[in-house]
Amino acid sequence: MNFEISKEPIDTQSIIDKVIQREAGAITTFIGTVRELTAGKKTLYLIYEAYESMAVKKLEQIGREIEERWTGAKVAISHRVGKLEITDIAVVIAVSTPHRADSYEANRYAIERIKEIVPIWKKEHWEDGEEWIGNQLETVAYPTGKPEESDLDE
Amino acid sequence: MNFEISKEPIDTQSIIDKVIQREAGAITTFIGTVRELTAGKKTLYLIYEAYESMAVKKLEQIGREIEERWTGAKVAISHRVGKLEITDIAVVIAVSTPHRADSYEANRYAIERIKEIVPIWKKEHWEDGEEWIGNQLETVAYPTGKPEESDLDE
Amino acid sequence: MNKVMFFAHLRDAVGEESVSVDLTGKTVAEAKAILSEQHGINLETVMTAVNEEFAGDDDVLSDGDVVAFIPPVSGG
Amino acid sequence: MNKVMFFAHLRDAVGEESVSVDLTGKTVAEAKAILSEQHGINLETVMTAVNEEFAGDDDVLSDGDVVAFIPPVSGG
Repeated sequence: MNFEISKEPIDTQSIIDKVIQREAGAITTFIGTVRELTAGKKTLYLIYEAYESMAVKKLEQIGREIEERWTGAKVAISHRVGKLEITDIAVVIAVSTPHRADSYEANRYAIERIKEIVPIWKKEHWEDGEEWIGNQLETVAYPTGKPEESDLDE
Repeated sequence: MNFEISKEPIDTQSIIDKVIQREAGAITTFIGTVRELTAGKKTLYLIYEAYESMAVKKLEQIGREIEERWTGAKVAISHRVGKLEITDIAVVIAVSTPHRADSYEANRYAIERIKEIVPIWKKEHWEDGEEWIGNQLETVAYPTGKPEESDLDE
Repeated sequence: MNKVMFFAHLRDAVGEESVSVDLTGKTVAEAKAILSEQHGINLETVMTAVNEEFAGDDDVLSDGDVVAFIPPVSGG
Repeated sequence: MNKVMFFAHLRDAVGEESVSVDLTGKTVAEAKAILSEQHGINLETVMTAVNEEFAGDDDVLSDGDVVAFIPPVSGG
Protein backbone atom coordinates (compact mmCIF):
# COMPACT_ATOMS: atom_id res chain seq x y z
CA MET A 1 0.00 0.00 0.00
CA ASN A 2 2.50 2.62 -1.13
CA PHE A 3 -0.26 5.03 -2.20
CA GLU A 4 -3.00 5.98 0.17
CA ILE A 5 -5.50 8.54 1.35
CA SER A 6 -5.34 8.74 5.12
CA LYS A 7 -7.95 9.83 7.61
CA GLU A 8 -5.37 9.65 10.40
CA PRO A 9 -2.25 11.78 10.94
CA ILE A 10 0.57 10.67 8.66
CA ASP A 11 3.71 9.22 10.22
CA THR A 12 6.54 10.40 7.97
CA GLN A 13 8.94 7.65 9.01
CA SER A 14 6.48 4.93 8.00
CA ILE A 15 6.31 6.42 4.50
CA ILE A 16 10.10 6.62 4.28
CA ASP A 17 10.35 2.98 5.37
CA LYS A 18 8.32 1.93 2.34
CA VAL A 19 10.98 3.11 -0.13
CA ILE A 20 14.15 1.87 1.54
CA GLN A 21 16.11 -0.35 -0.83
CA ARG A 22 19.67 -1.69 -0.90
CA GLU A 23 20.16 -0.19 -4.36
CA ALA A 24 19.24 3.32 -3.23
CA GLY A 25 21.76 5.90 -2.10
CA ALA A 26 19.26 8.71 -1.78
CA ILE A 27 15.81 9.18 -0.33
CA THR A 28 14.01 12.49 -0.61
CA THR A 29 10.82 13.31 1.17
CA PHE A 30 8.43 16.16 0.64
CA ILE A 31 6.21 17.02 3.56
CA GLY A 32 3.43 19.45 2.81
CA THR A 33 2.26 21.17 5.98
CA VAL A 34 -0.53 23.61 6.73
CA ARG A 35 0.93 27.10 6.65
CA GLU A 36 -0.55 29.84 8.81
CA LEU A 37 -0.30 32.65 6.26
CA THR A 38 -1.26 32.51 2.60
CA ALA A 39 -1.05 35.78 0.72
CA GLY A 40 -1.19 37.62 4.02
CA LYS A 41 -4.39 35.93 5.15
CA LYS A 42 -4.39 33.97 8.39
CA THR A 43 -5.63 30.41 8.07
CA LEU A 44 -7.39 28.89 11.09
CA TYR A 45 -7.63 25.36 9.73
CA LEU A 46 -8.18 23.42 6.52
CA ILE A 47 -10.52 20.69 5.41
CA TYR A 48 -9.25 18.27 2.77
CA GLU A 49 -11.76 16.20 0.84
CA ALA A 50 -10.94 13.49 -1.70
CA TYR A 51 -12.65 11.32 -4.26
CA GLU A 52 -10.86 8.61 -2.42
CA SER A 53 -10.97 5.58 -4.72
CA MET A 54 -9.96 7.65 -7.75
CA ALA A 55 -7.34 9.58 -5.79
CA VAL A 56 -5.59 6.34 -4.84
CA LYS A 57 -5.60 5.26 -8.50
CA LYS A 58 -4.12 8.60 -9.56
CA LEU A 59 -1.41 8.42 -6.89
CA GLU A 60 -0.57 4.93 -8.15
CA GLN A 61 -0.41 6.33 -11.68
CA ILE A 62 2.07 8.99 -10.56
CA GLY A 63 4.15 6.25 -8.96
CA ARG A 64 4.20 4.30 -12.23
CA GLU A 65 5.11 7.42 -14.22
CA ILE A 66 8.05 8.03 -11.92
CA GLU A 67 9.27 4.45 -11.99
CA GLU A 68 9.20 4.53 -15.79
CA ARG A 69 11.01 7.85 -16.01
CA TRP A 70 13.65 7.46 -13.28
CA THR A 71 15.31 4.05 -13.33
CA GLY A 72 15.34 2.27 -10.02
CA ALA A 73 13.04 4.77 -8.32
CA LYS A 74 10.67 3.59 -5.60
CA VAL A 75 7.82 5.85 -4.50
CA ALA A 76 5.33 6.11 -1.63
CA ILE A 77 2.73 8.84 -1.17
CA SER A 78 0.14 9.44 1.55
CA HIS A 79 -2.32 12.30 1.48
CA ARG A 80 -4.40 13.23 4.48
CA VAL A 81 -8.11 14.09 4.42
CA GLY A 82 -10.29 15.70 7.08
CA LYS A 83 -9.61 18.69 9.32
CA LEU A 84 -5.99 19.89 9.59
CA GLU A 85 -4.55 22.50 11.93
CA ILE A 86 -1.52 24.76 11.30
CA THR A 87 1.71 22.68 10.89
CA ASP A 88 -0.27 19.45 10.42
CA ILE A 89 0.94 17.26 7.59
CA ALA A 90 -1.23 17.22 4.46
CA VAL A 91 0.97 15.05 2.25
CA VAL A 92 4.17 13.03 2.44
CA ILE A 93 6.02 11.93 -0.69
CA ALA A 94 9.03 9.64 -0.34
CA VAL A 95 11.22 8.69 -3.30
CA SER A 96 14.33 6.54 -3.26
CA THR A 97 16.73 6.29 -6.18
CA PRO A 98 20.28 5.07 -6.72
CA HIS A 99 21.47 8.65 -7.39
CA ARG A 100 20.53 11.86 -5.63
CA ALA A 101 19.71 14.12 -8.59
CA ASP A 102 16.96 11.72 -9.66
CA SER A 103 15.57 11.62 -6.18
CA TYR A 104 15.01 15.37 -6.03
CA GLU A 105 13.60 15.55 -9.55
CA ALA A 106 11.26 12.60 -9.18
CA ASN A 107 9.97 13.92 -5.86
CA ARG A 108 9.29 17.34 -7.33
CA TYR A 109 7.51 15.70 -10.25
CA ALA A 110 5.24 13.86 -7.81
CA ILE A 111 4.00 16.98 -6.03
CA GLU A 112 3.43 18.84 -9.31
CA ARG A 113 1.42 15.91 -10.66
CA ILE A 114 -0.62 15.67 -7.46
CA LYS A 115 -1.62 19.28 -8.01
CA GLU A 116 -2.68 18.45 -11.56
CA ILE A 117 -4.51 15.14 -11.54
CA VAL A 118 -5.34 13.84 -8.07
CA PRO A 119 -8.94 14.55 -7.03
CA ILE A 120 -8.34 16.18 -3.66
CA TRP A 121 -9.70 19.56 -2.61
CA LYS A 122 -8.85 21.94 0.17
CA LYS A 123 -11.22 24.30 1.95
CA GLU A 124 -9.50 27.14 3.77
CA HIS A 125 -11.10 28.52 6.89
CA TRP A 126 -10.22 32.06 7.96
CA GLU A 127 -11.62 34.21 10.73
CA ASP A 128 -13.88 35.97 8.24
CA GLY A 129 -14.92 33.13 5.98
CA GLU A 130 -14.13 29.95 4.14
CA GLU A 131 -13.56 28.89 0.57
CA TRP A 132 -12.79 25.86 -1.55
CA ILE A 133 -9.42 26.40 -3.18
CA GLY A 134 -8.86 25.33 -6.75
CA ASN A 135 -6.64 25.73 -9.72
CA GLN A 136 -3.26 25.96 -8.06
CA LEU A 137 -1.54 25.49 -11.39
CA GLU A 138 -3.62 28.14 -13.13
CA THR A 139 -4.31 25.78 -16.01
CA VAL A 140 -8.01 26.55 -15.92
CA ALA A 141 -10.06 29.42 -14.62
CA TYR A 142 -11.57 28.90 -11.21
CA PRO A 143 -15.35 28.61 -11.75
CA THR A 144 -16.23 31.67 -9.72
CA GLY A 145 -13.23 33.63 -10.91
CA LYS A 146 -11.88 33.31 -7.38
CA PRO A 147 -9.83 33.07 -5.29
CA GLU A 148 -7.66 35.93 -6.46
CA GLU A 149 -5.38 35.34 -3.53
CA SER A 150 -4.83 31.69 -4.27
CA ASP A 151 -1.23 30.74 -3.89
CA LEU A 152 0.22 28.99 -6.89
CA ASP A 153 3.38 27.93 -5.20
CA GLU A 154 2.29 26.47 -1.92
CA MET B 1 21.88 22.15 17.77
CA ASN B 2 20.56 22.10 14.22
CA PHE B 3 23.94 21.06 12.81
CA GLU B 4 25.74 18.04 14.16
CA ILE B 5 28.09 15.16 13.59
CA SER B 6 26.56 12.05 15.12
CA LYS B 7 28.23 8.89 16.36
CA GLU B 8 24.81 7.29 16.84
CA PRO B 9 22.23 6.31 14.20
CA ILE B 10 20.31 9.35 12.99
CA ASP B 11 16.59 9.53 13.70
CA THR B 12 15.11 11.28 10.66
CA GLN B 13 11.98 12.46 12.45
CA SER B 14 14.03 14.28 15.09
CA ILE B 15 15.81 16.24 12.33
CA ILE B 16 12.49 17.09 10.66
CA ASP B 17 11.11 18.29 14.01
CA LYS B 18 13.87 20.91 14.20
CA VAL B 19 12.62 22.76 11.12
CA ILE B 20 8.87 22.76 11.71
CA GLN B 21 7.52 26.32 11.67
CA ARG B 22 4.05 27.84 11.36
CA GLU B 23 5.21 29.91 8.39
CA ALA B 24 6.35 26.85 6.43
CA GLY B 25 4.19 25.05 3.92
CA ALA B 26 6.91 22.70 2.75
CA ILE B 27 9.57 20.56 4.34
CA THR B 28 11.98 18.55 2.21
CA THR B 29 14.38 15.99 3.57
CA PHE B 30 17.33 14.35 1.92
CA ILE B 31 18.41 11.07 3.43
CA GLY B 32 21.72 9.75 2.15
CA THR B 33 21.92 6.00 2.66
CA VAL B 34 24.67 3.46 2.10
CA ARG B 35 24.11 1.86 -1.27
CA GLU B 36 25.17 -1.69 -1.94
CA LEU B 37 26.49 -1.17 -5.46
CA THR B 38 28.68 1.65 -6.69
CA ALA B 39 29.88 1.38 -10.27
CA GLY B 40 29.17 -2.35 -10.18
CA LYS B 41 31.29 -2.97 -7.08
CA LYS B 42 29.66 -4.47 -4.00
CA THR B 43 30.18 -2.47 -0.83
CA LEU B 44 30.30 -4.42 2.44
CA TYR B 45 30.31 -1.41 4.74
CA LEU B 46 31.63 2.15 5.02
CA ILE B 47 33.58 4.08 7.58
CA TYR B 48 32.92 7.82 7.82
CA GLU B 49 35.50 10.01 9.53
CA ALA B 50 35.15 13.73 10.23
CA TYR B 51 37.23 16.66 11.43
CA GLU B 52 34.37 17.06 13.80
CA SER B 53 34.70 20.56 15.20
CA MET B 54 35.36 22.06 11.77
CA ALA B 55 32.64 19.93 10.14
CA VAL B 56 30.04 21.34 12.54
CA LYS B 57 31.19 24.88 11.71
CA LYS B 58 30.94 24.19 7.99
CA LEU B 59 27.45 22.70 8.36
CA GLU B 60 26.46 25.84 10.27
CA GLN B 61 27.90 27.93 7.46
CA ILE B 62 25.80 26.05 4.90
CA GLY B 63 22.76 26.71 7.07
CA ARG B 64 23.53 30.45 7.09
CA GLU B 65 24.10 30.48 3.34
CA ILE B 66 20.68 28.89 2.80
CA GLU B 67 18.88 31.21 5.20
CA GLU B 68 20.37 34.22 3.40
CA ARG B 69 19.51 32.91 -0.04
CA TRP B 70 16.04 31.49 0.54
CA THR B 71 13.85 33.76 2.64
CA GLY B 72 12.21 32.10 5.59
CA ALA B 73 14.17 28.87 5.24
CA LYS B 74 15.04 26.84 8.31
CA VAL B 75 17.68 24.10 8.08
CA ALA B 76 18.91 21.13 10.12
CA ILE B 77 21.65 18.72 9.11
CA SER B 78 23.09 15.66 10.85
CA HIS B 79 25.94 13.62 9.45
CA ARG B 80 26.88 10.27 10.85
CA VAL B 81 30.43 9.07 11.51
CA GLY B 82 31.73 5.57 12.27
CA LYS B 83 30.88 2.25 10.64
CA LEU B 84 27.77 2.12 8.46
CA GLU B 85 26.11 -0.92 6.91
CA ILE B 86 24.09 -1.06 3.67
CA THR B 87 20.90 1.09 3.94
CA ASP B 88 22.19 2.86 7.07
CA ILE B 89 21.72 6.62 7.05
CA ALA B 90 24.85 8.72 6.46
CA VAL B 91 23.24 12.14 6.36
CA VAL B 92 19.86 13.78 6.88
CA ILE B 93 19.13 17.29 5.61
CA ALA B 94 15.80 18.89 6.49
CA VAL B 95 14.74 22.26 5.07
CA SER B 96 11.46 24.06 5.66
CA THR B 97 10.34 27.05 3.61
CA PRO B 98 7.08 28.89 3.00
CA HIS B 99 6.98 27.67 -0.63
CA ARG B 100 7.83 24.30 -2.05
CA ALA B 101 10.15 25.23 -4.91
CA ASP B 102 12.55 26.86 -2.45
CA SER B 103 12.48 23.83 -0.25
CA TYR B 104 13.71 21.51 -2.99
CA GLU B 105 16.34 23.95 -4.23
CA ALA B 106 17.72 24.80 -0.81
CA ASN B 107 17.91 21.16 0.14
CA ARG B 108 19.77 20.27 -3.04
CA TYR B 109 22.14 23.17 -2.39
CA ALA B 110 22.90 21.77 1.06
CA ILE B 111 23.99 18.35 -0.17
CA GLU B 112 26.11 19.83 -2.95
CA ARG B 113 27.85 22.13 -0.47
CA ILE B 114 28.43 19.28 1.96
CA LYS B 115 30.28 17.49 -0.82
CA GLU B 116 32.41 20.59 -1.40
CA ILE B 117 33.36 22.04 1.96
CA VAL B 118 32.54 19.80 4.91
CA PRO B 119 35.56 17.84 6.16
CA ILE B 120 34.08 14.35 6.19
CA TRP B 121 35.60 11.33 4.47
CA LYS B 122 34.29 7.95 3.51
CA LYS B 123 36.25 4.72 3.33
CA GLU B 124 34.60 2.02 1.27
CA HIS B 125 35.16 -1.58 2.17
CA TRP B 126 34.68 -4.24 -0.49
CA GLU B 127 35.34 -7.96 -0.43
CA ASP B 128 38.68 -7.41 -2.13
CA GLY B 129 39.90 -4.23 -0.52
CA GLU B 130 39.21 -0.81 0.90
CA GLU B 131 39.81 2.78 -0.11
CA TRP B 132 39.29 6.32 1.05
CA ILE B 133 36.98 8.04 -1.40
CA GLY B 134 37.59 11.62 -2.39
CA ASN B 135 36.78 14.22 -4.92
CA GLN B 136 33.15 13.48 -5.60
CA LEU B 137 32.78 16.78 -7.42
CA GLU B 138 35.87 16.25 -9.57
CA THR B 139 37.13 19.75 -8.78
CA VAL B 140 40.59 18.48 -7.97
CA ALA B 141 42.53 15.39 -8.90
CA TYR B 142 42.49 12.63 -6.35
CA PRO B 143 46.02 12.44 -4.94
CA THR B 144 46.68 8.93 -6.10
CA GLY B 145 44.84 9.36 -9.35
CA LYS B 146 42.23 6.98 -7.94
CA PRO B 147 39.58 5.86 -7.54
CA GLU B 148 38.70 5.58 -11.20
CA GLU B 149 35.42 4.01 -10.24
CA SER B 150 34.43 6.78 -7.90
CA ASP B 151 30.84 7.76 -8.32
CA LEU B 152 30.31 11.46 -8.81
CA ASP B 153 26.59 11.37 -8.41
CA GLU B 154 26.01 9.35 -5.32
CA MET C 1 -29.18 4.73 -14.59
CA ASN C 2 -26.04 6.57 -13.62
CA LYS C 3 -24.59 7.76 -10.36
CA VAL C 4 -23.29 11.34 -10.60
CA MET C 5 -20.90 12.50 -7.86
CA PHE C 6 -20.11 16.05 -6.73
CA PHE C 7 -17.13 17.35 -4.77
CA ALA C 8 -15.88 20.51 -3.07
CA HIS C 9 -17.87 23.65 -3.98
CA LEU C 10 -20.12 21.64 -6.31
CA ARG C 11 -21.21 19.42 -3.45
CA ASP C 12 -21.99 22.51 -1.38
CA ALA C 13 -23.99 24.00 -4.26
CA VAL C 14 -25.93 20.83 -5.09
CA GLY C 15 -26.40 19.87 -1.44
CA GLU C 16 -25.88 16.17 -2.24
CA GLU C 17 -22.82 13.93 -2.53
CA SER C 18 -24.39 12.20 -5.50
CA VAL C 19 -27.58 11.95 -7.53
CA SER C 20 -29.05 9.28 -9.82
CA VAL C 21 -29.80 10.30 -13.41
CA ASP C 22 -30.17 8.29 -16.59
CA LEU C 23 -27.38 9.45 -18.89
CA THR C 24 -27.15 6.31 -21.05
CA GLY C 25 -26.13 7.20 -24.61
CA LYS C 26 -25.37 10.81 -23.74
CA THR C 27 -21.93 12.32 -24.21
CA VAL C 28 -20.01 13.81 -21.28
CA ALA C 29 -20.70 17.28 -22.69
CA GLU C 30 -24.44 16.54 -22.80
CA ALA C 31 -24.31 15.17 -19.25
CA LYS C 32 -22.64 18.39 -18.11
CA ALA C 33 -25.35 20.47 -19.76
CA ILE C 34 -28.10 18.40 -18.15
CA LEU C 35 -26.63 18.55 -14.65
CA SER C 36 -25.78 22.26 -14.95
CA GLU C 37 -29.38 22.95 -15.85
CA GLN C 38 -30.85 20.71 -13.13
CA HIS C 39 -28.72 22.09 -10.30
CA GLY C 40 -27.83 25.58 -11.43
CA ILE C 41 -24.11 24.91 -11.33
CA ASN C 42 -21.32 25.97 -13.66
CA LEU C 43 -19.43 22.93 -15.00
CA GLU C 44 -17.45 24.75 -17.70
CA THR C 45 -14.04 24.46 -16.10
CA VAL C 46 -14.77 21.20 -14.33
CA MET C 47 -13.18 17.94 -15.44
CA THR C 48 -15.21 14.78 -15.66
CA ALA C 49 -14.31 11.29 -14.49
CA VAL C 50 -16.13 8.22 -15.72
CA ASN C 51 -15.56 5.12 -13.59
CA GLU C 52 -12.66 6.87 -11.83
CA GLU C 53 -10.79 7.81 -15.00
CA PHE C 54 -10.73 11.24 -16.65
CA ALA C 55 -13.03 11.38 -19.69
CA GLY C 56 -13.32 13.67 -22.68
CA ASP C 57 -16.37 15.74 -23.60
CA ASP C 58 -17.16 13.43 -26.52
CA ASP C 59 -17.06 10.17 -24.58
CA VAL C 60 -20.43 8.41 -24.57
CA LEU C 61 -21.88 7.14 -21.31
CA SER C 62 -23.18 3.63 -20.78
CA ASP C 63 -25.77 2.41 -18.34
CA GLY C 64 -24.19 2.02 -14.90
CA ASP C 65 -21.22 4.32 -15.56
CA VAL C 66 -20.29 6.36 -12.50
CA VAL C 67 -19.79 10.00 -13.42
CA ALA C 68 -17.88 12.41 -11.17
CA PHE C 69 -17.37 16.12 -11.68
CA ILE C 70 -13.86 17.12 -10.68
CA PRO C 71 -13.34 20.83 -9.93
CA PRO C 72 -9.77 22.12 -10.23
CA VAL C 73 -7.91 20.09 -7.63
CA SER C 74 -6.07 21.63 -4.68
CA GLY C 75 -4.33 18.79 -2.89
CA GLY C 76 -0.71 18.70 -1.88
CA MET D 1 54.68 25.20 18.14
CA ASN D 2 51.85 24.04 15.92
CA LYS D 3 49.58 21.05 15.93
CA VAL D 4 49.21 19.52 12.46
CA MET D 5 46.27 17.18 11.88
CA PHE D 6 45.83 14.45 9.26
CA PHE D 7 42.67 12.78 8.01
CA ALA D 8 41.58 9.90 5.79
CA HIS D 9 44.35 8.47 3.58
CA LEU D 10 46.85 11.00 4.96
CA ARG D 11 46.30 9.72 8.48
CA ASP D 12 46.87 6.16 7.25
CA ALA D 13 50.06 7.25 5.46
CA VAL D 14 51.47 9.27 8.36
CA GLY D 15 50.35 6.77 10.98
CA GLU D 16 49.39 9.58 13.39
CA GLU D 17 46.30 11.69 13.92
CA SER D 18 48.48 14.72 14.53
CA VAL D 19 52.07 15.82 14.98
CA SER D 20 53.71 18.84 16.63
CA VAL D 21 55.92 21.01 14.43
CA ASP D 22 57.07 24.61 14.72
CA LEU D 23 55.64 26.39 11.68
CA THR D 24 55.59 29.91 13.13
CA GLY D 25 56.19 32.49 10.38
CA LYS D 26 55.90 29.94 7.59
CA THR D 27 53.28 30.18 4.86
CA VAL D 28 50.77 27.41 4.31
CA ALA D 29 52.64 26.48 1.11
CA GLU D 30 55.89 26.19 3.07
CA ALA D 31 54.16 24.14 5.74
CA LYS D 32 52.89 21.78 3.07
CA ALA D 33 56.37 21.37 1.65
CA ILE D 34 57.84 20.66 5.08
CA LEU D 35 55.22 18.08 6.02
CA SER D 36 55.32 16.42 2.57
CA GLU D 37 59.05 16.00 2.95
CA GLN D 38 58.90 14.77 6.56
CA HIS D 39 56.21 12.16 5.97
CA GLY D 40 56.54 11.29 2.30
CA ILE D 41 53.00 12.37 1.50
CA ASN D 42 51.56 14.24 -1.47
CA LEU D 43 49.76 17.40 -0.36
CA GLU D 44 49.34 18.96 -3.81
CA THR D 45 45.59 18.53 -4.10
CA VAL D 46 44.94 18.79 -0.39
CA MET D 47 43.23 21.83 1.13
CA THR D 48 44.48 23.34 4.34
CA ALA D 49 42.52 24.55 7.33
CA VAL D 50 44.01 26.87 9.93
CA ASN D 51 42.07 26.99 13.18
CA GLU D 52 39.14 25.22 11.52
CA GLU D 53 38.83 27.63 8.59
CA PHE D 54 40.09 27.06 5.04
CA ALA D 55 43.35 28.93 4.39
CA GLY D 56 45.21 30.00 1.26
CA ASP D 57 48.72 28.95 0.32
CA ASP D 58 50.06 32.43 1.12
CA ASP D 59 48.58 32.69 4.61
CA VAL D 60 51.25 32.97 7.29
CA LEU D 61 51.09 30.76 10.36
CA SER D 62 51.35 32.03 13.93
CA ASP D 63 52.52 30.20 17.00
CA GLY D 64 49.72 27.99 18.29
CA ASP D 65 47.76 27.85 15.04
CA VAL D 66 46.18 24.45 14.47
CA VAL D 67 46.84 23.26 10.92
CA ALA D 68 44.75 20.52 9.31
CA PHE D 69 45.24 18.97 5.90
CA ILE D 70 41.90 18.33 4.25
CA PRO D 71 41.92 15.77 1.42
CA PRO D 72 39.07 16.01 -1.09
CA VAL D 73 36.00 15.43 1.04
CA SER D 74 33.55 12.58 0.49
CA GLY D 75 30.72 13.08 2.94
CA GLY D 76 27.02 13.06 2.14
